[in-house]
Formats: sequence, C-alpha cells, structure tokens
Amino acid sequence: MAELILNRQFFVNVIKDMAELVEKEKDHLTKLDSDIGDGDHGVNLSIGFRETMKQLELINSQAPDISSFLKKVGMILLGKVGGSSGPLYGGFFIKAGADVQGKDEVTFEELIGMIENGVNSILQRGKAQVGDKTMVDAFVPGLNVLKDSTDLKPIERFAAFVEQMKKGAESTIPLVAKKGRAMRLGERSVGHKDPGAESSWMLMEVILNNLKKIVGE
Amino acid sequence: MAELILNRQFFVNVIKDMAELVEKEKDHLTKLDSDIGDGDHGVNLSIGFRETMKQLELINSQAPDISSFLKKVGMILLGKVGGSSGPLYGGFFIKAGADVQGKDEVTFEELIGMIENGVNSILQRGKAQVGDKTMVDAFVPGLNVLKDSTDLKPIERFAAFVEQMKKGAESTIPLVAKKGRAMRLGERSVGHKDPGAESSWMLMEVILNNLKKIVGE
Amino acid sequence: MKKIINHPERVVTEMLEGLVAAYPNQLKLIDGRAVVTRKDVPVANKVGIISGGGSGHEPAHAGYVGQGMLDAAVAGEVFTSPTPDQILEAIKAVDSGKGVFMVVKNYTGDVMNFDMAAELAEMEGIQVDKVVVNDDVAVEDSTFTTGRRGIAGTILVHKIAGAKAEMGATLADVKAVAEKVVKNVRSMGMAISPCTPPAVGKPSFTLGENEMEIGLGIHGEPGTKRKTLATADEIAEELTDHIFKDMPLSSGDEVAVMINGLGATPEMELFIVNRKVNQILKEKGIGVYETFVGNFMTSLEMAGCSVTLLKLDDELKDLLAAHANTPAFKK
Amino acid sequence: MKKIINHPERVVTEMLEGLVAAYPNQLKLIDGRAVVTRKDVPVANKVGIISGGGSGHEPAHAGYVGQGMLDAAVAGEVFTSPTPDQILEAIKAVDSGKGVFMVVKNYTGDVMNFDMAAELAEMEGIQVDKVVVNDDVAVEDSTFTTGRRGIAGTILVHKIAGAKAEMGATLADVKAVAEKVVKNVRSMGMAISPCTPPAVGKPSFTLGENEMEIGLGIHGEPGTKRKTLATADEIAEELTDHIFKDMPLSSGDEVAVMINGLGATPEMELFIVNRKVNQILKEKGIGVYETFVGNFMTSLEMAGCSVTLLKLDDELKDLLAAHANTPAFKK
Ligand SMILES: Nc1ncnc2c1ncn2[C@@H]1O[C@H](COP(=O)(O)OP(=O)(O)O)[C@@H](O)[C@H]1O
Ligand SMILES: Nc1ncnc2c1ncn2[C@@H]1O[C@H](COP(=O)(O)OP(=O)(O)O)[C@@H](O)[C@H]1O
Ligand SMILES: [Mg+2]
Ligand SMILES: [Mg+2]
Ligand SMILES: [Mg+2]
Ligand SMILES: [Mg+2]
Repeated sequence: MAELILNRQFFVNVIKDMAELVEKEKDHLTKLDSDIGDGDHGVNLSIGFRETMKQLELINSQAPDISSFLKKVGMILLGKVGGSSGPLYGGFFIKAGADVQGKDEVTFEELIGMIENGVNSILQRGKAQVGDKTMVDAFVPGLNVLKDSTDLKPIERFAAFVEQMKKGAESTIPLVAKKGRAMRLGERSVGHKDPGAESSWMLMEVILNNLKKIVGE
Repeated sequence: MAELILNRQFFVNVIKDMAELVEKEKDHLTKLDSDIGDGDHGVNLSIGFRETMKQLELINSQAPDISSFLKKVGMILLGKVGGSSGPLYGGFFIKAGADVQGKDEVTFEELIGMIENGVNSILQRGKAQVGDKTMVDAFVPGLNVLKDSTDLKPIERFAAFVEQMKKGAESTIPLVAKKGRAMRLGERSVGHKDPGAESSWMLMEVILNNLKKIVGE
Repeated sequence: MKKIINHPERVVTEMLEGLVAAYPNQLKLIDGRAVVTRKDVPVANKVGIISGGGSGHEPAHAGYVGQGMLDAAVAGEVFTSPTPDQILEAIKAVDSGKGVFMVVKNYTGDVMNFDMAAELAEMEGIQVDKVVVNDDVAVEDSTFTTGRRGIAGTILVHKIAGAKAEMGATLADVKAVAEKVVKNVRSMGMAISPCTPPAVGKPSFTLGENEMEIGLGIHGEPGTKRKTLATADEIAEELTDHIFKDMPLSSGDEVAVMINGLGATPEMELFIVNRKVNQILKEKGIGVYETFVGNFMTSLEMAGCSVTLLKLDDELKDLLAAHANTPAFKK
Repeated sequence: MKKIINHPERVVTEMLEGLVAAYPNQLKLIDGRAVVTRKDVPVANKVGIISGGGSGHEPAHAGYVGQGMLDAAVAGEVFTSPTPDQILEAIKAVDSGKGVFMVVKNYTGDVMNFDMAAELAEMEGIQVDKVVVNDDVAVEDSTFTTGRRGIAGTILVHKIAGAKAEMGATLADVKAVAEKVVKNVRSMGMAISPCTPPAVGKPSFTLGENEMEIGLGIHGEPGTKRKTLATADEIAEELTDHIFKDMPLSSGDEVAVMINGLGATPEMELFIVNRKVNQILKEKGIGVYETFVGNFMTSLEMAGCSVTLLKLDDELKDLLAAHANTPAFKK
C-alpha cells in the first residue's frame, strides 16, 4: 500500500464536514453545556464554523499552503467562537498548521504530528489536566493511543484514537469539574458529560471519516 | 403716663418666654407642618430656642447692647433652626436689633421700628407676598395695623397688632400655597393653616404679654 | 434602606472626614462646621469662591475645592441647606481682602441662607457677591424653588468663575463672567429609579418597572412627566429638545457638553447618551468644544442622567481650558 | 431590567463611540474591533501598554487610555473576554518596535485570549510580554478563574507600568515593575445589591433587604459569605483584615489606598469607608502615601465597594506620582 498522502483539498473537506457536524449536533452540545455550563457551546461553535464556511473559498484561494489555510480557519474560530472553546479550538487549528509551512500535502505521520501540536496548544492554553472534566479528558488519552499504536494501519490507528477520545468523553460524567464554567457547580457537575469533551471526539471523527474516504473504504 | 421704656431685661424675658411657648406649642406647630409641609416646624423652633436658652446668660453678659444681644439670638436661631424658618426668624431678630446699636433701653416707638425692620428682613429674605400662604400673611397686615393705629395706647396698639396677625394666620387656611414646601401640594394645601403664620403671631403675643407685665396690667 | 454608612445622622460629618483624609495635602475641614476649604486659604490677592448646599450631591460641592475652582464648600445635611453661620465661617476663611463670591443653586433655602450669611459678612466688613444658578429648564417653580432649579450646570460655573478668580480678577469681574455662564447654560434631567435619603429611610418616589421620570430635580422632587422607559437615543433627543426650545442654538455655535450621572448610572449608559447628544449637535452644525461625562452632581443613588449645554464664547473657552486641580475635576 | 440603552447587543459599540466622541483629540476607535487607542499610537520609542477584558467595568479599561497609562484597551462584550483577533489588532496598533506589554486580569477567558493574541503577534515578529493581575484576596478559585481574580488593583498596575513605559523603559523593565505591583497589591470587595448584564436581563444574584455579600467578584459571581448588613466601619475592618492576613503590613510601611465603588454606590458612602480605612492604617502606624476614592473598576450598577492596598517603595511612589492624562485618571 502506497503511503497515505493528504492534500489541501482533504483539509478543506474536513472543515466543511466539521461545519456540517456542528450544525447537526448544535442542540445536543448546547444541551450538555446548559446542564453544567452556560448553555452556549453548540451555539458558539456554530457561529464560528458558519463564518468559516462563508470565507472558506476565499481563504482557500489565498492561502499559499496548508499551514496558512489552517491558521486562517483558526483565526476565524478565535474571533467568532468566543468563550473558552474559541481560543482552545482556534489555537488547535493554528498550531496544527505550524509545522507544515510551505506544504500543500502532508503524510499521515505528519497529520499525527499536527494533531499533537494542536492538543499541546489546548493544554498550554487551558492549563487543564486529565480529570478536570474538560476536552483534555478526551484529547490526552486519545493522543497517547494515536502515538503509541504504531503497529496499526493508518485508518485503524486513527479509529482507535477517536474511540479512545469517545471513552475519554464518557469518563468525564462522574467527574467534578475543576476548570471552566462548570467549576462553579462543584459536586453538582457530577453525572453530566462535559460538552467540550463531547465536541472534541466528534470533530476528530470527521477527520477519520475523511481518511476513510481517501483510502476508499 | 410716662413714656414706655423697654430695657435689656425686657428682651431677655421675651426670649425666655418665647422659648417656653415654643416648647408648649411644639406639637401643635409640628402637626400643622405635617399637614402641608415636612412636619418639622415645631421641632425646628424648639431646637433653636433650646440652644438659645443654653447660651442666654452668656450672651446677655457679653452683649454690650440690645442690638448685639438680639443679633446673637438671631445667629443661634440661624444656625440651629435650619429649614426656611431658621433664616427667616434668625434674620428677624438680627435685623430687629440693627437700628438700636449702643442702646440698653428703647422706647415703644423704637420697638415698633424694630419689628418693622424684622418683618422687612423676612420679606426681603423670603420674597413671599401676602396670599402666598406663609408667615407673611400674618406679619404684613399685622404690621400695617401696628404702624397705623397711632391713636391707640401702646398696649392696645400692640394687642391690635397681634389680633390682626392671628386673623392673618386664619386667612391662610383657604389659600393655595405659593412659597415653601407646601407649594408642592398645590390645591391640596387648601383647608390647612400655615404653620409659620401660626407660630409668628404666637411669638408676637409673647412680646405683648411682656409689655403688659411692665405697665402692670 | 441599604447603605454603607454608620449612622444616618453622621453621614455628612463622616463623609467630609473621609474626604479630607483622602486629600490631606489639598483640603482641610473647619471643625464642627462642615466646611471644606483649600489648605492654603485665604489665597492672597484672589477673590474667594465658595459654594455649597445640601449634601447627597457628591462630588458637589466639596469635591470641587481646589486650585482653579472653589476655595471652600459648605455642606448642609442631606438635601438641606447649610445654615448662615456655617456659610459665614466659609466666607471668613477664604476672604483675602479681595472679596468673596458665592455660587448658589436656586433653591429657596439655599438662597435665603447664603444671602443671610452675606449680610452678616458685610456687617463684618467683607465684600460679598453672588450668582444664583438656575440651569434646569424642566420647571419654573418646584417644591424647593421659586423659578428654575440649579443642577449640573453649577459645576461649569464653579470651573469658570474659579478660573477667572485664579487669574486675579476683581469681584465684579468674577460676577460678570459667572452671570455670563448662567445666562448661557441649560440642563435637563431624567431618572429611572429614586434615591433614599439616609435620615428618611425610604425612597423619595416610586417608579414602575417600565417607567421613567422626565425633568425631575436632584432631591427626588417630582418631574414634569412620567413616561414609558424610552431608548437612550430617545431620551437624549427629549432632553436636548427641551434645552433647544429654551436656548436656541444655531449652526456655528460652540458648546460644552456635560452628561451627568445621578449616582447609580453605569458610565456605560452615560457614554451611550453622549453618543447620541454628540450626533444631534453635529447634525445641527453645533461645535462641541469639550465634553464632560461622569457623576458631577448626583442625587445619592438615583439612577438617571442630565444633559447640560453651555454656549461658549472665546472668554468662556479660555476659562474652561484653564488649569484646575480638585479631587473631582482636573484640567 | 431598567437601563438607559438602545439595545442590549449594541451597548459595547455605542459606549465606545460615545467615549471617543467625548475625547476626539485624545482617543480613537479601531472600527469594528472595539479597540480604543491613544490618538498618537504607536508612540515612538515607547513600550506599548495594552489592557482589556469584558465590558461592564467602566471606566476600565478604555477610560485609562492616554498619556502615562494605556496605549490601547480592548473591550469584550459585557463580562466576556475579548477575542485574540481584537487583542492582536491592539497589539499591532501600539507597537513602535519596542514591544508591547499586556496587563491581564486573572480570568481564564482573558488569560487564554490574551496569550493567544501574544503568540499570534510574536509570529508576526512583535515582542509581547504580560502580567496577570490577581489582587483579590477573597478566593483562590472562582467561576471565572484559576487562582485569584484581578479587580481594582489592576488600575494601579496600569498607572505604574504606564508611567514606567512613558519614561522609555524596556519591555523587561516594564514587566519587572508591573510584577512588583502585582506582588504588593491586594484588594477585597463587598456588595449590597447585584447588577443586571444587559443581554441577560435579570440580576446576577439576589440579596435580602438586610444582607450583604462579602468577597464577591466584579461579574456578580458569588462571594465568600453572605452576612447581615454591617456598618461602614465594620465593613472597612472586615475588608482590611482580610488584606492584612494575606499581606502583613507593619508600622512604617507606606501604602496607596484605593476605595473603589462598584457602580451604584454614592460617593458619600465611599468616603465614609475611607474615613475608617484611614483610621485603621494610622492606628497601625502605616503611612498613607496617596488615596484614590471613586468608581475605578465597576460592575455595571452593582452597589458595593472594594478596598485596595498597595505597599510602596520609592520606585513605586515616583511612578504613582508621574504625569498621567486619561479620561478617568489624571495626575
Ligand atoms: N481550561 C480549559 N482547558 C481545556 N478545556 C476547557 C477549559 N475551560 C473550558 N474548557 C472546555 O470548554 C468547554 C466549554 O466551551 P464553551 O461553552 O464554548 O465556552 P464557555 O464555557 O466560555 O461558555 C468545556 O466543556 C470544556 O471542555
Ligand atoms: N419664602 C418664604 N417667605 C416667608 N415665609 C416662608 C417662606 N418659605 C417658608 N416660609 C414659612 O416657613 C414655614 C415652614 O418652616 P419650617 O417647617 O421650619 O421650615 P421647612 O419648610 O424648611 O421645613 C412655613 O409654614 C412658612 O410660614
Ligand atoms: Mg459555555
Ligand atoms: Mg459562554
Ligand atoms: Mg417644615
Ligand atoms: Mg424641614
């Protein structure tokens, strides 16, 4: 099997599908956030991705490489999503592109590095740890699986990553929130899934689905 | 009959008796003021005259003449009575003494001039006219009688003055207030006697009573 | 009544003590008289400028004591005129021999007490003159006044008369410029919630959740009309309309604008009002020489605002721009 | 909800327009970005100082833009952090090549968004550094923060970092002095009535007629305890006690004092609190170098106050005394 190469169109498709996902899951995410937060997570993401879709053609045509394209996407999310998830997800995309400057296609291994950079940006920005009941509870264990399961084929490997993130999101249910707005609820946050943990595995699943399309599964 | 001469002790006695009157009529005056004002006229006068009584011996011993004595009394009333009646009555006493500097006794004619000066001070200070439902409705017609009834003997003349002031006070009942706090009530002030008009004839009656004592009636 | 105080009867004294404690190098308090003066009074060769009135309008008036504005401020009890003996004390403290000028707001009590004090001072050989400020276009007569009330425009009188005096002007010249300000300054206010005088303990009036009061004074005395709460832009239009009716301004005129908060109004709202007032003036071709936005003449914790316009000429502009250094107003 | 506004969604934009309309010679607004800058930015050879945060805390922060304090302020929606693209705009506007210093209050959202903007600016070759202000001794963690919140003490950071930058200091030196202020400044607040964010339309919390909330933040987030309303003196004691526990001061130390109103507190009450704070400090032999009383960091129309103490050394004293000319703070 030839090496898995991801071109710029791959990333454009991913963003389009993420925008579609967010519209579909908006109410679900907002509902989760109204249980333990301020009930705007789905709305926040929707505002950001709608603006991204509006500008997608333009930024795609202007960006010289994948790095710039993702930086622009991240900037729009930064400016429009607001709240906590704005800088977190915005930073994720900006940093994901940071190491692939000048490239118009990347390898699967490079994609893993991009995701690692993105997750590191979330950790650095939010300073949350696993167990704080945030998206970090999905991303960190997921990323460990993604990096470690070098024995698996790309699709299986990425599927294991998403699967682990999904478990990580489930794992937030019994936790007491230690970061973000849910913190103020203290013990009362127990029994609810963290909305950001939920949105994060869903967004990563969009990448998985696009990988599958490429390898023609 | 010898000319009626009023010495400094006369004025000291008048002030003492006014203070006594105010204590006796405090509730009555306050009641009138609560009908159409802010319910403090009796209280205001009481605070002022009590302070005057406290300092009475001292100021009497320090004042070189009747003028200074009355000025001091007026100053205490000015500083303690407050509200509208403070400057009005305070000014009354200060101005009453203004023309009798250097004197330790005054004639009955001079007393009339002193009262005229006092009333003028009230007119100048408050700028109220007859019919505005204030103490001016008592003082002005009263003063006219006092000045004009030159045919009467002193006591009768002064009694006519007080009698006319009392009538003037009664005349405020059907009026609509045009000055002072009662103004805000507009038509609703009709049917109530003005507290300042009431206190003014009562205070002047104290002078009458002291005149009577002197001539031995 | 919710207030951060110790005792309703001690609010004025304790407030003045707290003020002087904050500015010990600039201000001093005449013990027991509720008179705050510049520390350097009497200022040699300068007409002394005093003002005062009931308390509850802070920073008016003690906050305006300092270089280029007042030499002394006399504080009465809340919403109650100070007494002539207090005022006399202030007059004596600031007189350098050049005379004393009193800036009095047009309330019957204030006018009577300041006049009385002036007469007493004159008996002691001090030259005293005054101006009566009546900038409020809302009503001709109110509970507290005969004729129009003095409200936020008073601060502009302090500023301009103060600057004139600081330049060494005579009492007559200070009076002339103060009267020029009074002739050219107009204000109009509104409120959305009342205030509670500490000694009274209950609100001065009540307003429905959706009502506002237009044209009311700074003691909670009733306004000219009660209306449904309007937008900031509509309020700005209504207030300025009243002023224009009373003092027509034409294209080319220049004004100073004061958007004054009554105590509990967030600055955000004052700036939103200023935005519209500024637009209205620009549309009419009226130049805005300077704008003041803030709490200048308050009514305890009343929520609402007033708009003041002062029509300027070159002299007034210069005096407005002159140096001033007081706790509440610096230039 | 009673407010003098046009529309809850436009309050921030309209407020900033009204602010810039009031100070057209000193301030300008970056269109559509809710960024207010000095009119003369970038100031040659000067480290640019920026701050910002959610709106509703006026005059913070746009009111402190001007000579000797901030070069720019970035406004978020009410009680919501501004976004990195806005902040980046401010950074670019004020950078003269000497770097940009950010004064950030310790709220998770603010810290994340300012950090993000700094990284973006650095990618564009602009040197950026920051200080995180966490003066509130009330709580270690709150709804909005990890660690202590930044409240009124922030204004003293603006003043001192601003003065240092104005003198031509390097970015590292500005940072060093700002961190010295943060290390030596402590605040504690209380409230007797809540505020209503315009877009929310209802009060952030409710308090009984006889209750007060101690140690609450400037977004109406809960405090550390709810108590029966105390006297001004007792409140002053409680607030300063908390500060002393956290930052022991001894006889001979010198401090700057800030008595800050939360928006709807009559100045009278702030001065009554200052009176007692001043007495407490004097009794302990602590010198009061300077006192600031007023609305510096508000919470819309919340009624209440905070007390801030900044322990001074000679450097801080000089910088505090340096010239400053901004709409809300003049020296
Ligand atoms: N410090 C943090 N680190 C990582 N994730 C965080 C942090 N704070 C919040 N989050 C994530 O952000 C989500 C909430 O996002 P959102 O509702 O859009 O923002 P806000 O809380 O400002 O309304 C949370 O569910 C959590 O997963
Ligand atoms: N302008 C005025 N001229 C003459 N008398 C006045 C004037 N204003 C008020 N008064 C008198 O003062 C009285 C009220 O006095 P008082 O209750 O002591 O003062 P206040 O009205 O300030 O509470 C009124 O009943 C009226 O007679
Ligand atoms: Mg949320
Ligand atoms: Mg939110
Ligand atoms: Mg009365
Ligand atoms: Mg009264």
